Amino acid sequence: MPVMNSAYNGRQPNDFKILTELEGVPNSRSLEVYKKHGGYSALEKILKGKMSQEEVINIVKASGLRGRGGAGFPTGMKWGFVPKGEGEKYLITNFDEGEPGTYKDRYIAELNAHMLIEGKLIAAYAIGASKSYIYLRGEFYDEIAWCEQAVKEAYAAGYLGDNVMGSGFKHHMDLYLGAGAYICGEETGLISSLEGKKGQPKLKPPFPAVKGYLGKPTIVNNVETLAVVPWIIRNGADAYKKFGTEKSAGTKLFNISGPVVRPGCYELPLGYPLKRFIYEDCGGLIGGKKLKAVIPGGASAPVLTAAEVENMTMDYEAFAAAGSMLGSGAVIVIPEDVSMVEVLENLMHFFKDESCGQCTPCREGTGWLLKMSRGILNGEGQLGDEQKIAEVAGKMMGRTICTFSDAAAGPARSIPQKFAHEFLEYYKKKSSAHGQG
Amino acid sequence: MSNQVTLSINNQPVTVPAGSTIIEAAQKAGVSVPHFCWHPGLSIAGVCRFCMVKVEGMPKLQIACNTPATEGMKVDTLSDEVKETHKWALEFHLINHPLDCPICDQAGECELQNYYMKVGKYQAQMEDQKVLKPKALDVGDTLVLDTERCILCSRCVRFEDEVTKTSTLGIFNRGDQATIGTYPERKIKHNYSYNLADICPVGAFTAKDFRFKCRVWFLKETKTVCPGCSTGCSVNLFQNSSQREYYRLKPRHNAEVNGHWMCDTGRTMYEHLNASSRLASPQLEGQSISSAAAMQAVTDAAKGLAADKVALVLTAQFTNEEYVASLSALKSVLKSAPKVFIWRDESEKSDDFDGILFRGDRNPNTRGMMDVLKEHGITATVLKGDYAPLAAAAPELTLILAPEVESAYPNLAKAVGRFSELKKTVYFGNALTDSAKKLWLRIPVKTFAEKSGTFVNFNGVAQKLKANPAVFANVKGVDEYFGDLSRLAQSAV
Amino acid sequence: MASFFSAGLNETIKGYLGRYETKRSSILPILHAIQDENDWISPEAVQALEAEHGLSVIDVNEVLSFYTMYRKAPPKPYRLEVCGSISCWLNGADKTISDAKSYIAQAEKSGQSVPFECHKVECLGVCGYAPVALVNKDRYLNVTPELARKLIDDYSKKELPAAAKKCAADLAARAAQK
Amino acid sequence: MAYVNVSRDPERNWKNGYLATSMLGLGTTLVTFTKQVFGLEESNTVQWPEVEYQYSDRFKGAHFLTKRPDGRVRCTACFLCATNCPAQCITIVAGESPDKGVEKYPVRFEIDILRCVFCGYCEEACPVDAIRLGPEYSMAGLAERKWVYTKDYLLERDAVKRKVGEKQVSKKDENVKHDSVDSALPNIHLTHTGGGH
Repeated sequence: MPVMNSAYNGRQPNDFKILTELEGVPNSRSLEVYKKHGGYSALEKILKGKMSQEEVINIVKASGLRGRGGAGFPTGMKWGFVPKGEGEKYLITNFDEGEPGTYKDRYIAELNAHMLIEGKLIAAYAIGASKSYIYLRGEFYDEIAWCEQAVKEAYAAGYLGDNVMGSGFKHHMDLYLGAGAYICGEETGLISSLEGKKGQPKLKPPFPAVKGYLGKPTIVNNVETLAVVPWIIRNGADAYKKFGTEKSAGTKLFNISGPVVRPGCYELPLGYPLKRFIYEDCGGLIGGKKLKAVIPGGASAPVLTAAEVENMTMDYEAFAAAGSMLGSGAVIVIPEDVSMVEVLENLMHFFKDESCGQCTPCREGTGWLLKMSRGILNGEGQLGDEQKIAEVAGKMMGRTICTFSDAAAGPARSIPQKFAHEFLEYYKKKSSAHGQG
Repeated sequence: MSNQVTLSINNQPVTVPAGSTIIEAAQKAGVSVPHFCWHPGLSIAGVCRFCMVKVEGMPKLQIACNTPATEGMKVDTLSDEVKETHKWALEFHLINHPLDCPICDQAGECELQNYYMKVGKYQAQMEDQKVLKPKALDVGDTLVLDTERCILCSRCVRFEDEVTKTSTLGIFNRGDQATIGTYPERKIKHNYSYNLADICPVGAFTAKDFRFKCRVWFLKETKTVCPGCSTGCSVNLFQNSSQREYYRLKPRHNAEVNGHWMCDTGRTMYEHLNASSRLASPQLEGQSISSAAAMQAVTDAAKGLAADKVALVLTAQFTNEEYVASLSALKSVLKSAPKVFIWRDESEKSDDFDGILFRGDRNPNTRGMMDVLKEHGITATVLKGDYAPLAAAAPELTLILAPEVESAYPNLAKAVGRFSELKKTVYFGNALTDSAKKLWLRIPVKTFAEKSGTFVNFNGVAQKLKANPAVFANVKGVDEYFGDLSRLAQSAV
Repeated sequence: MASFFSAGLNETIKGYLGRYETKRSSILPILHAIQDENDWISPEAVQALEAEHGLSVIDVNEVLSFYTMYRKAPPKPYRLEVCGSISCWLNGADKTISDAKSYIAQAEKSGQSVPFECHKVECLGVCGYAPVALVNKDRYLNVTPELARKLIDDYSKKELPAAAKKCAADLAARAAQK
Repeated sequence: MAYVNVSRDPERNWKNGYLATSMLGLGTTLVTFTKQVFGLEESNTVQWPEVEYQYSDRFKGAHFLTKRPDGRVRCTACFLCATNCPAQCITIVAGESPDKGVEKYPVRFEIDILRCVFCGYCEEACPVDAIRLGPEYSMAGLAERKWVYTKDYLLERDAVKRKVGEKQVSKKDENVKHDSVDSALPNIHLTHTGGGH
């Protein structure tokens, strides 16, 4: 089977290496290599040290770790929502990496899926779950194989099973494959999918931490979030807090895409300057083109103009202050020669295709947004259409079960607002065509 | 009390049980919150996003159907922000909704139309081609499905999953291609299918039975009771009053009896009400006579007969008042009670129950009839397939209160055949069948739609019938006929 | 009555049915398994799932129609699926797609049968190495129009995958039945 | 009681008197009559029924039903005309149209012309431009059946063909737009989306 060119060029200072410690290590995916680098010692520390669930949760809380899937919700707090006591609980890993621009989770699997498994075991111990799932994208054929292999190894080594490392802690893990639906990356959509239904998000309340998979308390965590947990347990919350900013602690995998010289997955501390990342770490744009805009957190993040990129730092607060979001840390670089109207049409096509069709504003709105932006592209637009797009998108926001409509509204509001002049050119084309005709 | 919470809706305080949602509280307070997917008889879907209200202290608007009411909560449904949200929610519902109103049976009772008049009334902004989906699909003997009109509120899917547990419907595909449907070639078959047309807020499901028959704004509804079985569902009966034509029945919410639903069998209970299926005037040995003449004939026949030579055959399809009137009249005319028989169809399995509403006892007033007989101290003989006890009594005059809903008596013709072998039979009923023509005297009676009175259901719940104008002016109720009888007998004396 | 599925597939299906907390959860993996063997999921397969394994056709059809990876019509033996989402599009995915499509169309015009179809799909999740494409289950990065042509040529020379052969045989059998 | 105050000419003389003005009027009549008898002036009187008067296009005379380009009746039996009719003279019985794109059509469409007040509300209410009041004004008849206009009469009578002709085919946006949609069950196996993810 032809394998991807695994020359992942992570050119970064050594002190940032938490998740990417195994980068460049030969045979990195094996259990031996992982153990050599301290693998499963965090789990051992918890189980042998008989740490209580609260202690584990408190360490994670103290570390300031926030969900790396996009929303950035504090992880320790999320675990704390799970009702204490007996009863079936579930832990699910969200490996449905579908946000355009994002390819960090699969990189963790490529390095070593045991990071994820150990993280999951620790999380499962903290919330008292005896069963967990890894929900993988169906298209990730290589990653599925790597994860399957790792789970098998973990079972064989006694890290999974009825009696984990002889401690009496019981935990089983299974893989579950999606089948091509972006919405299954939403936690309740993922739960629906795992229940064998359409991946339609569920109404909240009740929240999944109380009533999730099959009505039982369920925690859904991103791969990156869980994979970093063993390091935090090993080195302590303070060590992790040393990285990043005060409110955005730790490091994060940033994945850059678009026409840049050195694309790839980079582990950087939060608060890292965006411009330095694009121009120094990634070598700038191919052919020395000028930057027009950046989508900083995956397709659903509102765009930033080149001017806004100048002094931007990559952390939750700075992006939020600029009206955008860190999201999954997927930086999409748009060069000067690309029309923003076409970018909008491309993004709207994605959101229209991926809307689950449950809530009316999103189901009808995404289709409408695509029709309008396509109309403008085809020269059928008229002055004010770009405002209408922004208005319709604004009316979809915050009015649906999940945040998919907000995601669609991100680009649909920001592009017409920040690049209105580009739309005018399309309207002009229409009027000049009429003039000739 | 701790299990009650008090909140204010538009500054109007309302107290509801803890665990209620805002929309339930609003209903109690008499505040209408627009909604499509929420239905009090089904689980909460929260997908139409129409019922948004402002809750003080919450940054975003909340859906009223899934937000629990809490103590001291302040809800606002009238602010500009809420109104604007409703307007936009409607716009999203309408952009791909076809302009079918002129040919859609739902028009006039369509929630989309009503809300458009109430909260919408704007110029449509969408100028692009609407999404096209399959139309006028045959999904069973009772329903037509138009997937283009569907607003995907999922009420029907939930009804199938939760009430009938048949799960014949699903929503396929996704995004704006999402389409409601059955599995190809599989039809909706259960006995509650018309409820799907009822709960559909738009015209996606329409009843075949009512398809193109009449526009709903010509119909007037009467609150009455379904005569289809001993459950006695509360219903609304729809009549076009200018044509004196009945078109349909719909369930009326009654928590004690039927909740929100009724069965398809009950829906047919309008068919026997219309003139075309009824006897217009009394028939004495095949000759049309007036009601007065008919009752004179009965009075003459009863004259001088001993009480045990008169048989009264009852079916449990009449009101308590009619049983009382007939028994009292006969008692006064004959000086003592006649022999009373109860006629039940031989195929009847009175203990049958489908688990939802429909019962094997197809008579609406069995309990009421038994109560009246008990009050009068009468023990009746049941005729069920075996008519020998009646023949053995050798009555000179037999008065039969025949079933109004003849479809509940599949062996009616056979029974009538037996009755025709008796001496003088007076048949109070509307039968047009051939075997009935052999009877001595047939007298048409008012149907449940035309009389007031009481039905007592299997569970002892008494409900009143409400009278509509009679289809035939000369046709009377059983109580009126028997009133005539005792008056005529009196004046003869 | 003979089962619609092969013995091996039946075993796999039974395995999935017992693997998760609810029977319904097994629908997605079962559909994957059927597709792996038959190359697509036919209406007959859906009905057989109900008849032989008790999975409701409505539940199965809802899932089948919701997820895009399931093929609801018989496909060609090889599918070149090129990501057209924003990152790949910025790096010229459109060119790759239109070129590959016209390459296939041209070859077919000249009478050749090409065991390939080309689709635009949404994000494949390796956005740094755009454009990304899948040929059946094999992933390729930086798929330029030239690479796409090469892939089409190379795969066309190979022996057909087992699933494609099964699919063709099933269709032939169905046609013969009619 | 209400009354109207009619102002009189302040200068009352014989010219304003009854007799003088009457004679003046008769004089005008006599002059016009003489002119027309000798053909010096054209007469406005129409020699009906030998000559037919042409009212303007906006005249609200007897109704007719318009047709679709394929010749079928345009009416979709929505009952809006019947609902709007103040005289309640329209009777419609709807049925399933053989044309699947239309669904509903009038099996019977009758107007009791004796009850009609020619207000034109039916025309106004119609959402599909199916009913119009035509230029026909002569509706006298001897038999009752003549005064209940049937669907065929409303669609096909000679007077309409003659006077309205081509205009009977309505050019309003076709309400039929689903001819192309497959009316089969939503069979997902038929709607393969091309493997798009």
